[in-house]
Amino acid sequence: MSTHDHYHPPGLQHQFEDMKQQEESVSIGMWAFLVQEIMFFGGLFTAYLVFRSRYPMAFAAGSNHLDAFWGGLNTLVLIVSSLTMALTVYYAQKGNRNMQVILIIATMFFGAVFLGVKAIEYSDKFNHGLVPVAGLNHKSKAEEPAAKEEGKTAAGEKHEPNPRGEFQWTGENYEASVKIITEAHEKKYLTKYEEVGYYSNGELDQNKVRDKVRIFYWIYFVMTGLHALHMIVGLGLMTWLLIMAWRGTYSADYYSPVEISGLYWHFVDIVWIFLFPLLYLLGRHFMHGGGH
Amino acid sequence: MQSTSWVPLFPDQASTFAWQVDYFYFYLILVSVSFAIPIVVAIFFFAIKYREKEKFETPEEIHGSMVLETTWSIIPFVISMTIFLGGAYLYFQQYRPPADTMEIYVVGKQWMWKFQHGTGQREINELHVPAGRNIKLMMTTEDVLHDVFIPAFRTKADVVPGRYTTLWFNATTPGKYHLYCAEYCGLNHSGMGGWVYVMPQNEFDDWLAGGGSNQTPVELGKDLFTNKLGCASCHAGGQNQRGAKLEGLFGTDVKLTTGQVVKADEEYIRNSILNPSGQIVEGYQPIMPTFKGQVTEEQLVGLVAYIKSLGSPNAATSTTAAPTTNAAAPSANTKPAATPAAPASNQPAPKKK
Amino acid sequence: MTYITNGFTLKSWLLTKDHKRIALMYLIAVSVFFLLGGLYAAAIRLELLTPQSDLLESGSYNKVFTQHGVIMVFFFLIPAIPAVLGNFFLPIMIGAKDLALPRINLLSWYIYMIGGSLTLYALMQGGVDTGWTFYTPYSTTFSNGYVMAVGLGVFINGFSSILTGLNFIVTVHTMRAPGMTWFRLPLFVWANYATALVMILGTPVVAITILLLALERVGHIGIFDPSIGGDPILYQHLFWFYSHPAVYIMILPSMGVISELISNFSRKKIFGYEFIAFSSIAIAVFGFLVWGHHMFVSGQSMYAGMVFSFLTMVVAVPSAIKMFNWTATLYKGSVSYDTPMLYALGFMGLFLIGGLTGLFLGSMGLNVHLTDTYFIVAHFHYVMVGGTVMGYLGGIHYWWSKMTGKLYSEFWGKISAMLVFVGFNLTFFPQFILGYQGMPRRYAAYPEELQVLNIFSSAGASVLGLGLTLPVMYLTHSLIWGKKAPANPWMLPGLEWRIPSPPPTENFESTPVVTWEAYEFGEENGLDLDEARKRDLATV
Amino acid sequence: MAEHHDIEHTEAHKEHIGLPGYFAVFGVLVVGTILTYFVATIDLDSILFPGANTLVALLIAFTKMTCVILFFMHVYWQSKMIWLSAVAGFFWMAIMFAYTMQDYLTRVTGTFNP
Ligand code: HEA
Ligand code: HEA
Ligand code: HEC
Ligand code: CUA
Ligand SMILES: [Cu+2]
Repeated sequence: MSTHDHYHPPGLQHQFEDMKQQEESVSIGMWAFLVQEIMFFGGLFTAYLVFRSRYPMAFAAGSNHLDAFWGGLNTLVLIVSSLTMALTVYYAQKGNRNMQVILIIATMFFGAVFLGVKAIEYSDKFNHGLVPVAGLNHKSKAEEPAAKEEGKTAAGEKHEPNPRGEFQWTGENYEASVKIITEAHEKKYLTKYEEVGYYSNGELDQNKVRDKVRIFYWIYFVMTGLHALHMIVGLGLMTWLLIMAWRGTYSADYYSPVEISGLYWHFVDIVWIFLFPLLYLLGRHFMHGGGH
Repeated sequence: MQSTSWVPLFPDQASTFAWQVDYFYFYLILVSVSFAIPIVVAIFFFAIKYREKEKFETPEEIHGSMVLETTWSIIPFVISMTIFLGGAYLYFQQYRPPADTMEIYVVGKQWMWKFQHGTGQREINELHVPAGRNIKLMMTTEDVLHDVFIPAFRTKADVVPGRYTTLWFNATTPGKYHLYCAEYCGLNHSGMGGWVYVMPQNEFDDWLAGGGSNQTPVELGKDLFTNKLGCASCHAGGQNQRGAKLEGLFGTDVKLTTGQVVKADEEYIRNSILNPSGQIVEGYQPIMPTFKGQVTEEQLVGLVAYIKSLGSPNAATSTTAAPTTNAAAPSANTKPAATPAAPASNQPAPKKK
Repeated sequence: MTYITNGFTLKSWLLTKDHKRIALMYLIAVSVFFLLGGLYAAAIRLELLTPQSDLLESGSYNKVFTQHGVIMVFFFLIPAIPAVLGNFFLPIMIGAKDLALPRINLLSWYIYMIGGSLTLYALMQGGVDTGWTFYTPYSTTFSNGYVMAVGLGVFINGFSSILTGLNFIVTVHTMRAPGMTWFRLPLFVWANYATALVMILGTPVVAITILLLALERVGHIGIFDPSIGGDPILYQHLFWFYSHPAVYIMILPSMGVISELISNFSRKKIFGYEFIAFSSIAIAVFGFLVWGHHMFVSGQSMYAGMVFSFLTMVVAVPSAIKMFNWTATLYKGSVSYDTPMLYALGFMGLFLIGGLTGLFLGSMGLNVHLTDTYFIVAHFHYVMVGGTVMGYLGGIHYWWSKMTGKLYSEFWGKISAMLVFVGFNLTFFPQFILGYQGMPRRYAAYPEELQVLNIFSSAGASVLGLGLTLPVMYLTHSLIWGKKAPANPWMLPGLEWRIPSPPPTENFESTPVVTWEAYEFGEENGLDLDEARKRDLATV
Repeated sequence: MAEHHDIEHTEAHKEHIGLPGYFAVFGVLVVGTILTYFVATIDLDSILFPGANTLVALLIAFTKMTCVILFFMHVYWQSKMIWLSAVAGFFWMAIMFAYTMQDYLTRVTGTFNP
């Protein structure tokens, strides 16, 4: 075996014998890390599964208020960024510095667009009082008698008065969920948990429905929030990659950091591939197809 | 405490499950011992017989044996299956109530148990049940998880907020048995217990009919206060008490959160028990539960008498209530005269028997 | 130049990427936590001397046992063997210069320290009183302890565990020396590999669970709170999905140590090598399928309980296989009674009792009576203290000369091993009886008729405490006054015994080529026995 | 050292489906996204069977995921070890789902929420 003072290729760490060993190690390490990530999100998916199987109608109602346009757009954006990332690796393998730099910038751009869209969606939830944590919503004053006469707030838009920024499930939103739930109730589609979960003394109970919908929003925020956090970390990774690629560090012989970062980026993409249908789409047909 | 158990250091056996669980326990001990003894003997025997005789000597090599490996995988597996099946059988018995049961409602609350019989009788931290009847507890809790645990019956079940869980048993032997809360529930978890009284059916019927007690009101009040109603869990003193200090309360002026000052007379104490949130003492949280509907008039009298006996400012040690306060009590209470019944301070706690 | 003399500045330690230095840093940190956890244990036992809650009123008692549990489990037992002994010896045993990802290794130590400090900070601020299981809704809504801070500490600490596991997996896959095939790996390596699998697959789940708990506590949204539509039992599922496998994170490395000790101190190839190796993997895998046995009385479905109980029985079998193979290894061996071996024999006895009582608990009908009583407390101390701590101490003694280059006093070593064994049994055996009599756990006050056994238990704890304090003293003593250790004091074949004590920074002068099986005491192992005998005689 | 390592370390490491291949995968992903959106607006539950919408949505998501993993993440050309870890992660998550749901789906007593 080689002695210690043999030729060290750039980027070879001291504990390894050669580049191959290092690359293998890094790649297995990254995959082990991804397994870890899967289990991390897995806990949330379990929570989703449990609550959706209990309160499907409340989830449908909550889901219907999410804007599938933005969600779909974001899915496309992420897919494009996944493509540019895959191409980055491709060109790194080819040792093409310029393409690498361009594609990393493109990937970062799309990542940023994704986060921008998320921000738009979040602020929409904020304005509509759909953030499930009390106090974190848009606080609109209880309507002044004068404003009440007009029926409009200053912004010209109808706002539910929400002085303490609580979670709101009122107005049209609530009406829509009433429609779905009553219909499902009549057709006996409600689970036994829903029968007691939405009704008090045989009447649909607004507070109870709100609580279940809030659980949906809570899961929505935690899942998409953690996903966004991963995107932010990914952007940091990309910045570092950009600098290194700019300096021309990567060549056909040494590109494993690019590959590894790529794995991470694709993983984050995969999570979204599942979040999109689970959060935005399931239950949509109740709205369009008019119930069962 | 009388012991119905025939093994030393063993809990009482007072339900139909008890002997089943015990026999199964003995079976497991038997299994354990019959595995442990050979293993331990073998370890000792080998370790001594084959101890190192010459420094660093290298004994002969022994290769593994497939036969042995298979044997000692299969035998434990088979035995463990008997353990599983036996356990599952017992469990299904314990967790599936039979059809003809007498239902009792149980509500857990930090840190007391409230029971309500089908006949409307309510109890706190005590449960009276007839022997030889299938009894089903329908249980829930107002706050956190608790767990009804009656060792003598070899059964327990968690009490979960927001839903009902059930527990059933058939008590065989009259007597008085521990009732514990076995799921950690916060500060006074270890105090959240009481007693289960198993009585023959006829005595139970008497009890249901309200079999009178021959305690004095102060004794009765003290018993209610420390045991039956669990007042002591908040009012017992000590640094962590959440309830107001009651010693020396009677006859003083109490400042409420509203800023009002009221006199602590019988009326006030009575209202504090029946409608606690109506008058919150300054510096305390409105957490005291109402006892309306849970205490009879007679018990109320006892409680008031007991709290009075805890001492008033102008009767430092002797607790005979000052005549002034007595006179100043335009109580709706029917028996004000019962109050200074006995110098409660040297009254030993009614021993639980 | 040894790894210890390679730089004396604080910086050379705090920024080191040497797995051996990181292991020592872990050793110190872990010991401090163990001491602290032990102090809490002492407080528990003192309070339980009398039936009333007099020494500590129940509020403080609740904090004391919670903090005892949290510290012992998350900050002592889980990192103890992997992060100290595994970190130090896993690379050496497979003939590598270091772990595959040294920077990640250092990072894991820092994460551990951050998580630990946060927890300590929370304890100083007032502590928590939820029990180490943080059951909801008490922890989310009712407790006014520092649940958030401690939860965050545990959350952060989880990632240190994940990184250690990740590193081990990569290292075992890619860093083995030429000739070191999978079936020549020492069993300690197999055990740590299996542990690493559990760490990677399980720990993230507890991390997310604690995050959910924290969010629930700030936001009060209702996922675990039934009053607004949640389910507290979901918390228990998620928690035990990790925390049952976590008990195997605790025991598997210790079993690895025991395999080393039993085989090496019988100077004989271990009996049924493959069976022991694969049983570790089997425990790691099947250990994930049994978590519901902690929830038999929780309100979980009976049928789910049945599946979990069945699988619990199944995972007991691989442990049984290990027990039998260890015993068979002694047969016709050449058994010596050095301190590490005494710990190993102690482990066998105590883990046996702990494991068998695990079967009592895994059987549903008995579990109903026994759960949440002192029977459980006794069970898990038998496996965690009688099992893991014994294995850990055995390992520390076994490798002490290699880690520090110094020999400790055999005399005191044997005394302390005996004291620990006796004290341990005195402390925890009475608790089985207490448990069957129905003494619930987490009780600051208990009925008077149970006092006698509790006094026994507390008395045993002081013997145990003494037994555990001795090693701290004579091991520290040996650092300064101890005799210099030879490279291979017991003439053992493992790779770690073929390098100097303490090892040089790069471990091996040149990458070793392995031509012998694990635990090869025959001619093929290339060791010169006569040479060793002479040296041994010279030192006597 | 290479002789016993778990990863076959050959030039295979650099294999990929080439530019057209990448764009083809990209195409599949885009089509999948659009498809999943439109399918979601159709009430398959009443046309086919209850749960059909969920099933279809998940099937599409799985297909997309498989494409990404195999081609963008190069698993298709990787060693068994990598295949195994990719599968293991999802398998373990499935275990968590299955064993948790076996409780929720078989509970006899007790509904939650008052
Ligand atoms: C190191 C940690 C460790 C280990 C290794 C184990 C090992 C086992 N544990 Fe334990 N356990 C804990 C730590 C551990 N446990 C802790 C901390 C708790 C409490 C948590 C809390 O609530 O705070 C707990 C609680 C606990 C419970 C829940 C009790 C309850 O809350 O109601 C159960 C129930 O099944 C259980 C079972 C088992 C079993 C079957 C094993 C098996 O793996 C044991 C296998 C070993 C053997 C069986 C012995 C050797 C075999 C033979 C000699 C052959 C004979 C064998 C047969 C016939 C099969 N344990
Ligand atoms: C690794 C795990 C571990 C260890 C080692 C111990 C060790 C001990 N434990 Fe603990 N215990 C738990 C894990 C552990 N415990 C857990 C998880 C719980 C449940 C908590 C809960 O319910 O939430 C528990 C609960 C628990 C209870 C039940 C409390 C209750 O339910 O009310 C009791 C009661 O006796 C107890 C006692 C002891 C004793 C006497 C020891 C003794 O073995 C301790 C002896 C140790 C010492 C005396 C310290 C000596 C050490 C040194 C001197 C080394 C120091 C080093 C340096 C100075 C560098 N423990
Ligand atoms: C859950 C805790 C709790 C329990 C149980 C409880 N109390 Fe209280 N009690 C309080 C608190 C807190 C206050 C002070 C706030 C208030 O006035 O409501 C209080 C106030 C009182 C007062 C007025 C004290 C004053 O200083 O003016 C009386 C009298 C009283 N309790 C009697 C009882 C009796 C009798 C019982 C049992 C039947 C009982 N309490 C059970 C918590 C409790
Ligand atoms: Cu209630 Cu413990
Ligand atoms: Cu377990």
